Amino acid sequence: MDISVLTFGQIADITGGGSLTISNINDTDELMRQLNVLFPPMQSLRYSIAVNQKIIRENTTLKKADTVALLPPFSGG
Amino acid sequence: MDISVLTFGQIADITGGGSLTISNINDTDELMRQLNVLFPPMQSLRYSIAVNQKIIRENTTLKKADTVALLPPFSGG
Amino acid sequence: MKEKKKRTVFIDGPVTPAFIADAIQQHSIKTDIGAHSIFLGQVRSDIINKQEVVAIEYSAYREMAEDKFHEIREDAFRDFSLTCMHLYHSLGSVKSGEISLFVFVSAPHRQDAIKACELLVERIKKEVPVWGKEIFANNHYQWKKNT
Amino acid sequence: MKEKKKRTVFIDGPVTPAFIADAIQQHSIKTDIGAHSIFLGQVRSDIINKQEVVAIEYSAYREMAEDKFHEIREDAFRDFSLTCMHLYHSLGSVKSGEISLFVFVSAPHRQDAIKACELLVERIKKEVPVWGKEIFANNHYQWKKNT
Repeated sequence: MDISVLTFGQIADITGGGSLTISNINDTDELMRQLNVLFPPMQSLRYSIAVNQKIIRENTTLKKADTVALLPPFSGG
Repeated sequence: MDISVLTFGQIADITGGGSLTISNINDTDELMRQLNVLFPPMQSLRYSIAVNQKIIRENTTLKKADTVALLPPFSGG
Repeated sequence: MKEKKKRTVFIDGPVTPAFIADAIQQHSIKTDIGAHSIFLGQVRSDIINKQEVVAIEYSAYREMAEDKFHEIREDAFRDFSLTCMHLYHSLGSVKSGEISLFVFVSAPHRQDAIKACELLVERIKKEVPVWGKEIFANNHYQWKKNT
Repeated sequence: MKEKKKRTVFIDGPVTPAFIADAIQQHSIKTDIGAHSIFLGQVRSDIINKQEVVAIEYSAYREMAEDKFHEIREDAFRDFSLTCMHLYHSLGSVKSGEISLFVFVSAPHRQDAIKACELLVERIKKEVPVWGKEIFANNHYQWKKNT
């Protein structure tokens, strides 16, 4: 299954833009493994994953219409 | 000894103005007794006494040049 | 950059939004500031015995009040890492809906600004000899009580 | 009088002192307000590796951020007695000395306004998906870290 992924901040710098499509993944653990292969600097980054705008704390199964976002530590204000 | 006394807020209403002179007093306890005689409503009022702009907590001897002020509870802001 | 000089706190009548904007604007050149914490006291039109407060008339024991503001100010500079601090209190008549107290604290970091501002407001209410006379629509009045 | 509708928090570029003055002015008709507590985040020109920060460029995960602002807002209305609350955050470039965050809380009594404002600032910094890119004079940049 292909999942489109939104990226922000430092992660968007690494992945080269605001969104990307990751293929052949069914859950967020698989997504993270793919990201580490495609973008090795991601391995040393701390970030959260939001699925449909909610931050998830453990491995989460993904459906095709899900909105996945990679969120580096917030620095607003 | 005559002492001039500054009054504020509700106390100025009772004494009829911003300052008054109280005669024949040597300390702040005597001042309070005189005030209670001259202005009976003062008996039921809560107020602080400042001598030279410092609030005093116990009976204080007065010198002629002292500035005495009667301060009802503050309500600034 | 600490401003420690004694300054006049009292202003005649209300603190206007334009005055506040100007005070904020003047801090854009102080680029070590990361946070401003501002408190504004606004005159509330309380209903007391069916009468509405239309204004508060402020008076002060001015010399003692200026000294006390100065002391409170010095204590805040000692206890927090602040860039600057401005305190303004109205004297005379301030209508309901208008502003009578303006506490403005600026610091490199937010915790210093926020904590100092909160403490300043509490101390000003409690320790500064200022009195508010609540004026009702029918021209009667009562002396305000702080809670 | 509680304002609970979802509103746009983000504004393009800095929050100006005139905008703040206007927001304050609009509250003079709400005469049940006794206290305003305001927090302003200002861009600091930190020196990092001998390079001065000249601006911060803000970006956000906008949909999620608006939802989070809404949630934080609702929580504050639930937990404190507030008359109204306005939150504004910059997107895009904000120069050092300019203001990027404006939290404005109004209440009948000061403790509600002050405590709510402090909590809102902490939650906004921690929970809202916004990122600041610190731009140096030589056009290099680094991603801001909140403390």
